[in-house]
Amino acid sequence: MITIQSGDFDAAAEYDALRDSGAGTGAIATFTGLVRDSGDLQGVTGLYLEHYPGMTEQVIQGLIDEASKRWDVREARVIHRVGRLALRDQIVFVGVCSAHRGDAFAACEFIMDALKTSAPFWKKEITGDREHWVEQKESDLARSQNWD
Amino acid sequence: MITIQSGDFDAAAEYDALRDSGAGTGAIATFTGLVRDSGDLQGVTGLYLEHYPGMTEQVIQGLIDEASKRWDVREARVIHRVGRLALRDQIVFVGVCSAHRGDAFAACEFIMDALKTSAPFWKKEITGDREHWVEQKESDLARSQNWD
Amino acid sequence: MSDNTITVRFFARLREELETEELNVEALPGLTAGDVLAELASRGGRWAQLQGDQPVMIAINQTMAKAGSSVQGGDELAFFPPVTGG
Amino acid sequence: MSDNTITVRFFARLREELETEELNVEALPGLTAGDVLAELASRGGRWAQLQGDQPVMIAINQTMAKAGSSVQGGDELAFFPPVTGG
Repeated sequence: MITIQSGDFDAAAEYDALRDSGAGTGAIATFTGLVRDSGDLQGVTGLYLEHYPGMTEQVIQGLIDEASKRWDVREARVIHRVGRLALRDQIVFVGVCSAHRGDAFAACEFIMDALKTSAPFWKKEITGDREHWVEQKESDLARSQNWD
Repeated sequence: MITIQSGDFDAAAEYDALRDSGAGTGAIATFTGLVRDSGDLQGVTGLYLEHYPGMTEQVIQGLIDEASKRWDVREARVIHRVGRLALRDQIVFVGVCSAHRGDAFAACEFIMDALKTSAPFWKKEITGDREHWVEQKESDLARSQNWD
Repeated sequence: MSDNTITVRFFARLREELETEELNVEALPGLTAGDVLAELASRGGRWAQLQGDQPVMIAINQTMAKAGSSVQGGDELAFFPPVTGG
Repeated sequence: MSDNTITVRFFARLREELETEELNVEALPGLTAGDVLAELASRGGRWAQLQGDQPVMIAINQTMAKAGSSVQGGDELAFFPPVTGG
Protein backbone atom coordinates (compact mmCIF):
# COMPACT_ATOMS: atom_id res chain seq x y z
CA MET A 1 0.00 0.00 0.00
CA ILE A 2 1.29 3.42 -0.96
CA THR A 3 0.06 6.60 0.65
CA ILE A 4 1.10 10.18 -0.01
CA GLN A 5 -0.35 12.49 2.59
CA SER A 6 0.19 15.85 4.23
CA GLY A 7 -0.81 14.65 7.70
CA ASP A 8 1.32 12.65 10.10
CA PHE A 9 1.23 8.85 10.09
CA ASP A 10 1.07 6.24 12.80
CA ALA A 11 4.06 3.93 12.40
CA ALA A 12 2.46 1.55 14.92
CA ALA A 13 -0.68 1.13 12.82
CA GLU A 14 1.51 0.41 9.78
CA TYR A 15 3.42 -2.20 11.72
CA ASP A 16 0.18 -3.84 12.86
CA ALA A 17 -1.09 -3.96 9.27
CA LEU A 18 2.15 -5.62 8.15
CA ARG A 19 1.91 -8.13 10.96
CA ASP A 20 -1.66 -9.02 10.04
CA SER A 21 -0.82 -9.44 6.41
CA GLY A 22 -0.90 -13.18 6.13
CA ALA A 23 0.49 -16.64 6.60
CA GLY A 24 4.19 -17.36 6.64
CA THR A 25 5.28 -13.97 7.93
CA GLY A 26 8.36 -14.38 10.08
CA ALA A 27 10.12 -11.07 9.64
CA ILE A 28 9.11 -7.42 9.54
CA ALA A 29 11.63 -4.69 8.75
CA THR A 30 10.64 -1.06 8.96
CA PHE A 31 12.35 2.23 8.30
CA THR A 32 11.19 5.68 9.32
CA GLY A 33 12.86 8.87 8.18
CA LEU A 34 12.52 11.94 10.39
CA VAL A 35 13.33 15.60 9.85
CA ARG A 36 16.71 16.02 11.49
CA ASP A 37 17.17 19.03 13.74
CA SER A 38 20.29 19.97 11.80
CA GLY A 39 19.96 20.51 8.05
CA ASP A 40 22.15 21.75 5.24
CA LEU A 41 21.64 25.31 6.42
CA GLN A 42 22.12 26.68 9.91
CA GLY A 43 18.93 27.49 11.72
CA VAL A 44 16.55 25.39 9.67
CA THR A 45 13.09 25.59 11.23
CA GLY A 46 11.17 23.25 8.94
CA LEU A 47 10.80 21.60 5.55
CA TYR A 48 8.40 21.85 2.67
CA LEU A 49 7.94 18.83 0.42
CA GLU A 50 6.52 18.99 -3.09
CA HIS A 51 5.72 15.95 -5.22
CA TYR A 52 4.40 14.95 -8.62
CA PRO A 53 0.96 13.45 -7.91
CA GLY A 54 0.32 10.29 -9.86
CA MET A 55 3.90 9.75 -10.93
CA THR A 56 4.98 9.38 -7.31
CA GLU A 57 2.64 6.46 -6.64
CA GLN A 58 3.57 4.87 -9.96
CA VAL A 59 7.32 5.05 -9.27
CA ILE A 60 6.94 3.66 -5.75
CA GLN A 61 4.73 0.82 -6.98
CA GLY A 62 7.47 0.02 -9.50
CA LEU A 63 10.04 -0.15 -6.68
CA ILE A 64 7.81 -2.49 -4.66
CA ASP A 65 7.31 -4.69 -7.74
CA GLU A 66 11.05 -4.76 -8.36
CA ALA A 67 11.74 -5.65 -4.72
CA SER A 68 9.12 -8.42 -4.92
CA LYS A 69 10.93 -9.95 -7.89
CA ARG A 70 14.26 -9.95 -6.09
CA TRP A 71 13.15 -11.02 -2.62
CA ASP A 72 10.32 -12.74 -0.76
CA VAL A 73 7.95 -9.83 -0.03
CA ARG A 74 4.59 -10.72 1.53
CA GLU A 75 3.51 -7.13 1.93
CA ALA A 76 5.10 -3.71 1.60
CA ARG A 77 3.77 -0.41 2.85
CA VAL A 78 5.15 3.01 1.96
CA ILE A 79 3.95 6.35 3.32
CA HIS A 80 5.47 9.65 2.32
CA ARG A 81 4.40 13.01 3.62
CA VAL A 82 4.26 16.20 1.59
CA GLY A 83 3.72 19.85 2.45
CA ARG A 84 5.03 21.64 5.50
CA LEU A 85 6.97 19.62 8.07
CA ALA A 86 8.48 20.62 11.40
CA LEU A 87 11.80 19.50 12.86
CA ARG A 88 11.65 15.93 14.15
CA ASP A 89 8.46 15.18 12.20
CA GLN A 90 8.15 11.83 10.49
CA ILE A 91 8.67 12.12 6.71
CA VAL A 92 8.67 8.62 5.30
CA PHE A 93 7.82 5.08 6.35
CA VAL A 94 8.81 1.90 4.52
CA GLY A 95 7.77 -1.46 5.96
CA VAL A 96 8.22 -4.92 4.50
CA CYS A 97 7.09 -8.28 5.79
CA SER A 98 8.61 -11.49 4.54
CA ALA A 99 9.08 -15.11 5.50
CA HIS A 100 12.80 -14.43 5.95
CA ARG A 101 14.87 -11.90 7.83
CA GLY A 102 17.41 -11.19 5.11
CA ASP A 103 14.68 -10.59 2.54
CA ALA A 104 12.78 -8.21 4.81
CA PHE A 105 15.91 -6.11 5.46
CA ALA A 106 17.08 -6.10 1.84
CA ALA A 107 13.69 -5.24 0.34
CA CYS A 108 13.06 -2.48 2.90
CA GLU A 109 16.47 -0.90 2.36
CA PHE A 110 16.25 -1.24 -1.43
CA ILE A 111 12.85 0.49 -1.57
CA MET A 112 14.02 3.28 0.71
CA ASP A 113 17.29 3.86 -1.17
CA ALA A 114 15.63 3.81 -4.57
CA LEU A 115 12.80 6.06 -3.38
CA LYS A 116 15.36 8.73 -2.43
CA THR A 117 16.75 8.88 -5.95
CA SER A 118 13.79 8.05 -8.17
CA ALA A 119 10.49 9.10 -6.59
CA PRO A 120 9.53 12.65 -7.56
CA PHE A 121 9.71 14.48 -4.23
CA TRP A 122 11.53 17.75 -3.71
CA LYS A 123 12.50 19.15 -0.37
CA LYS A 124 12.82 22.79 0.59
CA GLU A 125 14.51 23.85 3.80
CA ILE A 126 12.89 26.73 5.61
CA THR A 127 15.07 29.06 7.70
CA GLY A 128 12.97 31.71 9.37
CA ASP A 129 11.51 33.58 6.39
CA ARG A 130 13.98 32.20 3.84
CA GLU A 131 13.57 29.07 1.77
CA HIS A 132 16.14 26.95 -0.01
CA TRP A 133 15.64 23.95 -2.32
CA VAL A 134 17.75 21.01 -1.19
CA GLU A 135 20.12 19.63 -3.84
CA GLN A 136 20.41 15.89 -4.47
CA LYS A 137 23.22 14.29 -2.52
CA GLU A 138 25.88 12.30 -4.31
CA SER A 139 25.77 9.85 -1.40
CA ASP A 140 22.11 9.02 -2.05
CA LEU A 141 22.76 8.40 -5.71
CA ALA A 142 25.71 6.16 -4.85
CA ARG A 143 23.66 4.15 -2.32
CA SER A 144 20.94 3.54 -4.86
CA GLN A 145 23.39 2.51 -7.56
CA ASN A 146 24.75 -0.16 -5.22
CA TRP A 147 21.57 -2.10 -5.93
CA ASP A 148 22.01 -2.14 -9.72
CA MET B 1 18.11 -1.01 26.36
CA ILE B 2 17.99 -4.77 26.52
CA THR B 3 15.00 -6.67 27.86
CA ILE B 4 14.48 -10.41 28.16
CA GLN B 5 10.90 -11.19 29.08
CA SER B 6 8.29 -13.93 28.86
CA GLY B 7 5.41 -11.55 28.09
CA ASP B 8 4.64 -9.97 24.74
CA PHE B 9 6.11 -6.57 23.80
CA ASP B 10 4.68 -3.48 22.20
CA ALA B 11 6.72 -2.68 19.09
CA ALA B 12 4.96 0.71 18.90
CA ALA B 13 6.15 1.71 22.36
CA GLU B 14 9.69 0.68 21.40
CA TYR B 15 9.51 2.77 18.26
CA ASP B 16 8.27 5.77 20.25
CA ALA B 17 11.13 5.40 22.71
CA LEU B 18 13.63 5.32 19.84
CA ARG B 19 12.06 8.39 18.28
CA ASP B 20 12.25 10.29 21.57
CA SER B 21 15.84 9.35 22.12
CA GLY B 22 17.52 12.58 21.26
CA ALA B 23 18.84 15.22 18.94
CA GLY B 24 20.03 14.48 15.45
CA THR B 25 17.90 11.41 14.90
CA GLY B 26 16.98 11.16 11.24
CA ALA B 27 16.55 7.46 10.75
CA ILE B 28 14.95 4.60 12.67
CA ALA B 29 15.28 1.02 11.48
CA THR B 30 13.43 -1.76 13.26
CA PHE B 31 13.19 -5.50 12.88
CA THR B 32 10.65 -7.82 14.46
CA GLY B 33 10.88 -11.59 14.28
CA LEU B 34 7.66 -13.58 14.55
CA VAL B 35 6.91 -17.27 15.05
CA ARG B 36 6.21 -18.51 11.52
CA ASP B 37 3.17 -20.72 11.08
CA SER B 38 5.35 -23.29 9.31
CA GLY B 39 8.38 -24.66 11.16
CA ASP B 40 10.96 -27.38 10.64
CA LEU B 41 8.41 -30.01 11.62
CA GLN B 42 4.92 -30.46 10.22
CA GLY B 43 2.17 -29.43 12.57
CA VAL B 44 4.15 -27.21 14.90
CA THR B 45 1.79 -25.64 17.40
CA GLY B 46 4.20 -23.45 19.35
CA LEU B 47 7.72 -22.75 20.53
CA TYR B 48 9.54 -22.82 23.81
CA LEU B 49 12.57 -20.58 24.28
CA GLU B 50 15.24 -21.12 26.91
CA HIS B 51 18.09 -18.69 27.64
CA TYR B 52 21.14 -18.23 29.84
CA PRO B 53 20.16 -15.38 32.19
CA GLY B 54 22.94 -12.87 32.65
CA MET B 55 25.05 -14.07 29.76
CA THR B 56 22.28 -13.18 27.30
CA GLU B 57 22.18 -9.52 28.33
CA GLN B 58 25.99 -9.37 28.37
CA VAL B 59 26.29 -10.78 24.84
CA ILE B 60 23.62 -8.46 23.43
CA GLN B 61 25.23 -5.44 25.10
CA GLY B 62 28.48 -6.48 23.44
CA LEU B 63 26.73 -6.54 20.04
CA ILE B 64 25.27 -3.07 20.60
CA ASP B 65 28.70 -1.78 21.62
CA GLU B 66 30.26 -3.34 18.54
CA ALA B 67 27.57 -1.82 16.29
CA SER B 68 28.13 1.57 17.94
CA LYS B 69 31.81 1.41 17.07
CA ARG B 70 31.10 0.63 13.43
CA TRP B 71 28.16 2.93 12.79
CA ASP B 72 26.45 6.04 14.12
CA VAL B 73 24.05 4.59 16.71
CA ARG B 74 22.12 7.09 18.84
CA GLU B 75 20.08 4.45 20.61
CA ALA B 76 19.47 0.74 20.25
CA ARG B 77 16.73 -1.33 21.83
CA VAL B 78 16.57 -5.11 21.89
CA ILE B 79 13.77 -7.24 23.33
CA HIS B 80 13.79 -11.01 23.25
CA ARG B 81 11.05 -13.21 24.60
CA VAL B 82 11.58 -16.51 26.38
CA GLY B 83 9.25 -19.29 27.50
CA ARG B 84 6.23 -20.58 25.66
CA LEU B 85 5.25 -18.84 22.40
CA ALA B 86 2.32 -19.41 20.08
CA LEU B 87 2.35 -19.30 16.28
CA ARG B 88 2.56 -15.74 14.94
CA ASP B 89 3.72 -14.38 18.31
CA GLN B 90 6.44 -11.76 18.33
CA ILE B 91 9.81 -13.23 19.41
CA VAL B 92 12.41 -10.53 19.01
CA PHE B 93 12.62 -6.79 18.40
CA VAL B 94 15.72 -4.86 17.38
CA GLY B 95 15.46 -1.11 16.83
CA VAL B 96 18.20 1.38 16.07
CA CYS B 97 18.07 5.12 15.65
CA SER B 98 20.80 7.03 13.94
CA ALA B 99 21.51 10.30 12.17
CA HIS B 100 21.81 8.39 8.91
CA ARG B 101 19.73 5.86 7.03
CA GLY B 102 22.53 3.51 6.03
CA ASP B 103 23.86 3.36 9.58
CA ALA B 104 20.43 2.59 11.03
CA PHE B 105 19.86 -0.29 8.58
CA ALA B 106 23.37 -1.72 8.94
CA ALA B 107 23.45 -1.58 12.74
CA CYS B 108 19.96 -3.09 13.05
CA GLU B 109 20.73 -5.95 10.68
CA PHE B 110 24.14 -6.57 12.24
CA ILE B 111 22.72 -6.81 15.76
CA MET B 112 19.92 -9.13 14.61
CA ASP B 113 22.23 -11.41 12.58
CA ALA B 114 24.81 -11.62 15.35
CA LEU B 115 22.15 -12.20 18.00
CA LYS B 116 20.96 -15.29 16.11
CA THR B 117 24.38 -16.90 16.28
CA SER B 118 25.88 -15.63 19.50
CA ALA B 119 23.20 -14.84 22.09
CA PRO B 120 22.44 -17.87 24.28
CA PHE B 121 18.84 -18.67 23.32
CA TRP B 122 17.59 -22.12 22.42
CA LYS B 123 14.35 -22.83 20.65
CA LYS B 124 12.19 -25.90 20.98
CA GLU B 125 9.40 -26.64 18.52
CA ILE B 126 6.25 -28.07 20.05
CA THR B 127 4.10 -30.39 17.94
CA GLY B 128 1.02 -31.47 19.87
CA ASP B 129 2.56 -33.39 22.80
CA ARG B 130 6.00 -33.80 21.20
CA GLU B 131 8.92 -31.43 21.52
CA HIS B 132 12.00 -31.03 19.38
CA TRP B 133 15.06 -28.80 19.88
CA VAL B 134 15.76 -26.72 16.81
CA GLU B 135 19.26 -27.12 15.37
CA GLN B 136 21.34 -24.11 14.34
CA LYS B 137 20.98 -23.25 10.69
CA GLU B 138 24.07 -23.00 8.51
CA SER B 139 22.43 -20.02 6.83
CA ASP B 140 22.33 -18.05 10.09
CA LEU B 141 25.98 -18.74 10.75
CA ALA B 142 26.88 -17.67 7.22
CA ARG B 143 24.87 -14.44 7.51
CA SER B 144 26.61 -13.54 10.72
CA GLN B 145 30.06 -14.32 9.36
CA ASN B 146 29.39 -11.84 6.53
CA TRP B 147 29.91 -9.10 9.09
CA ASP B 148 33.38 -10.27 10.17
CA MET C 1 -6.26 12.92 -24.79
CA SER C 2 -4.79 12.54 -28.24
CA ASP C 3 -5.07 16.04 -29.67
CA ASN C 4 -2.19 17.93 -31.17
CA THR C 5 -0.79 19.51 -28.02
CA ILE C 6 1.71 18.34 -25.45
CA THR C 7 1.20 19.43 -21.85
CA VAL C 8 4.47 20.52 -20.24
CA ARG C 9 4.69 20.60 -16.45
CA PHE C 10 7.37 22.02 -14.16
CA PHE C 11 8.08 21.11 -10.55
CA ALA C 12 9.93 22.44 -7.53
CA ARG C 13 12.75 24.93 -8.18
CA LEU C 14 11.99 25.02 -11.92
CA ARG C 15 8.29 25.71 -11.32
CA GLU C 16 9.19 28.55 -8.99
CA GLU C 17 11.95 30.11 -11.05
CA LEU C 18 10.05 29.89 -14.33
CA GLU C 19 6.90 31.06 -12.54
CA THR C 20 5.10 28.42 -14.59
CA GLU C 21 3.30 25.27 -13.51
CA GLU C 22 2.13 24.17 -16.88
CA LEU C 23 2.10 25.19 -20.55
CA ASN C 24 1.23 23.61 -23.88
CA VAL C 25 3.41 23.12 -26.93
CA GLU C 26 2.43 21.94 -30.39
CA ALA C 27 3.21 18.32 -31.20
CA LEU C 28 5.31 18.32 -34.36
CA PRO C 29 6.25 15.04 -36.06
CA GLY C 30 9.48 13.52 -34.71
CA LEU C 31 9.59 15.84 -31.71
CA THR C 32 11.73 14.76 -28.74
CA ALA C 33 11.71 15.86 -25.10
CA GLY C 34 15.09 17.47 -25.77
CA ASP C 35 13.63 19.49 -28.65
CA VAL C 36 10.96 20.90 -26.35
CA LEU C 37 13.60 21.69 -23.74
CA ALA C 38 15.75 23.52 -26.32
CA GLU C 39 12.79 25.42 -27.70
CA LEU C 40 11.81 26.60 -24.22
CA ALA C 41 15.42 27.45 -23.29
CA SER C 42 15.66 29.61 -26.42
CA ARG C 43 13.12 31.97 -24.86
CA GLY C 44 16.09 33.28 -22.92
CA GLY C 45 16.09 34.89 -19.49
CA ARG C 46 15.22 32.42 -16.75
CA TRP C 47 14.22 29.86 -19.37
CA ALA C 48 17.86 29.49 -20.43
CA GLN C 49 18.50 27.43 -17.28
CA LEU C 50 16.65 24.53 -18.90
CA GLN C 51 19.89 23.99 -20.82
CA GLY C 52 22.19 25.39 -18.17
CA ASP C 53 24.64 23.81 -15.73
CA GLN C 54 22.09 22.22 -13.44
CA PRO C 55 20.66 18.89 -14.53
CA VAL C 56 17.02 18.79 -15.64
CA MET C 57 15.14 15.51 -15.24
CA ILE C 58 12.50 14.50 -17.76
CA ALA C 59 9.34 12.42 -17.40
CA ILE C 60 6.91 11.52 -20.18
CA ASN C 61 3.47 10.41 -19.03
CA GLN C 62 4.80 10.14 -15.49
CA THR C 63 7.66 7.80 -16.39
CA MET C 64 11.32 8.86 -16.35
CA ALA C 65 12.57 9.57 -19.88
CA LYS C 66 15.59 10.93 -21.71
CA ALA C 67 16.20 13.95 -23.92
CA GLY C 68 16.07 11.67 -26.96
CA SER C 69 12.65 10.20 -26.07
CA SER C 70 9.96 11.19 -28.56
CA VAL C 71 6.79 12.98 -27.51
CA GLN C 72 3.48 13.22 -29.27
CA GLY C 73 0.09 14.89 -29.03
CA GLY C 74 -1.66 14.14 -25.76
CA ASP C 75 1.54 13.38 -23.88
CA GLU C 76 2.29 14.87 -20.48
CA LEU C 77 5.92 15.99 -20.46
CA ALA C 78 7.50 17.09 -17.18
CA PHE C 79 10.76 18.84 -16.33
CA PHE C 80 12.14 18.97 -12.81
CA PRO C 81 15.35 19.08 -10.75
CA PRO C 82 16.90 15.86 -9.40
CA VAL C 83 14.61 14.48 -6.72
CA THR C 84 15.35 14.96 -3.01
CA GLY C 85 12.65 13.02 -1.17
CA GLY C 86 12.72 10.74 1.86
CA MET D 1 33.49 -16.64 44.95
CA SER D 2 37.08 -17.83 44.80
CA ASP D 3 36.88 -21.21 46.52
CA ASN D 4 38.20 -24.40 45.07
CA THR D 5 35.19 -25.48 43.05
CA ILE D 6 34.01 -24.71 39.54
CA THR D 7 30.27 -24.50 38.90
CA VAL D 8 29.30 -26.30 35.70
CA ARG D 9 25.96 -25.42 34.08
CA PHE D 10 24.08 -27.09 31.21
CA PHE D 11 21.42 -25.59 28.96
CA ALA D 12 18.73 -26.66 26.51
CA ARG D 13 19.11 -30.13 24.97
CA LEU D 14 22.18 -30.92 27.09
CA ARG D 15 20.42 -29.94 30.30
CA GLU D 16 17.50 -32.18 29.38
CA GLU D 17 19.45 -35.18 28.15
CA LEU D 18 21.94 -35.12 31.02
CA GLU D 19 19.08 -34.45 33.44
CA THR D 20 21.42 -31.98 35.10
CA GLU D 21 21.21 -28.22 35.42
CA GLU D 22 24.30 -27.73 37.45
CA LEU D 23 27.13 -29.59 39.17
CA ASN D 24 30.46 -28.75 40.78
CA VAL D 25 33.93 -29.98 39.90
CA GLU D 26 37.17 -29.52 41.75
CA ALA D 27 39.51 -26.82 40.40
CA LEU D 28 42.86 -28.51 39.76
CA PRO D 29 45.90 -26.46 38.70
CA GLY D 30 46.12 -25.96 34.91
CA LEU D 31 42.61 -27.25 34.30
CA THR D 32 40.95 -26.31 30.98
CA ALA D 33 37.29 -26.29 29.92
CA GLY D 34 38.15 -29.19 27.60
CA ASP D 35 39.55 -31.18 30.54
CA VAL D 36 36.26 -30.78 32.40
CA LEU D 37 34.34 -31.79 29.28
CA ALA D 38 36.50 -34.92 28.84
CA GLU D 39 36.19 -35.83 32.51
CA LEU D 40 32.39 -35.56 32.35
CA ALA D 41 32.21 -37.44 29.03
CA SER D 42 34.22 -40.29 30.59
CA ARG D 43 31.27 -40.99 32.89
CA GLY D 44 29.84 -42.77 29.84
CA GLY D 45 26.15 -43.25 28.95
CA ARG D 46 24.48 -39.99 28.04
CA TRP D 47 27.50 -38.06 29.24
CA ALA D 48 29.55 -39.41 26.32
CA GLN D 49 27.73 -36.99 24.01
CA LEU D 50 29.80 -34.16 25.50
CA GLN D 51 32.54 -35.45 23.23
CA GLY D 52 30.26 -36.85 20.53
CA ASP D 53 29.35 -35.75 17.02
CA GLN D 54 27.29 -32.74 17.98
CA PRO D 55 29.15 -29.55 18.77
CA VAL D 56 29.20 -28.36 22.39
CA MET D 57 29.62 -24.64 23.01
CA ILE D 58 31.54 -23.41 26.04
CA ALA D 59 31.18 -20.26 28.14
CA ILE D 60 33.34 -19.27 31.10
CA ASN D 61 31.86 -16.65 33.42
CA GLN D 62 29.18 -15.96 30.80
CA THR D 63 31.63 -15.25 28.00
CA MET D 64 32.16 -17.59 25.05
CA ALA D 65 35.32 -19.66 25.47
CA LYS D 66 37.23 -22.53 23.87
CA ALA D 67 38.18 -26.00 24.98
CA GLY D 68 41.71 -24.77 25.65
CA SER D 69 40.59 -21.93 27.93
CA SER D 70 41.70 -22.43 31.51
CA VAL D 71 39.26 -22.51 34.41
CA GLN D 72 39.83 -21.93 38.07
CA GLY D 73 38.09 -22.01 41.43
CA GLY D 74 35.01 -19.76 41.52
CA ASP D 75 34.48 -19.84 37.76
CA GLU D 76 31.10 -20.54 36.19
CA LEU D 77 31.61 -22.93 33.30
CA ALA D 78 28.69 -23.61 30.94
CA PHE D 79 28.13 -26.18 28.21
CA PHE D 80 25.33 -25.88 25.66
CA PRO D 81 24.31 -26.65 22.07
CA PRO D 82 24.78 -24.03 19.33
CA VAL D 83 22.34 -21.20 19.95
CA THR D 84 19.06 -20.92 18.03
CA GLY D 85 17.44 -17.68 19.17
CA GLY D 86 15.70 -14.89 17.28
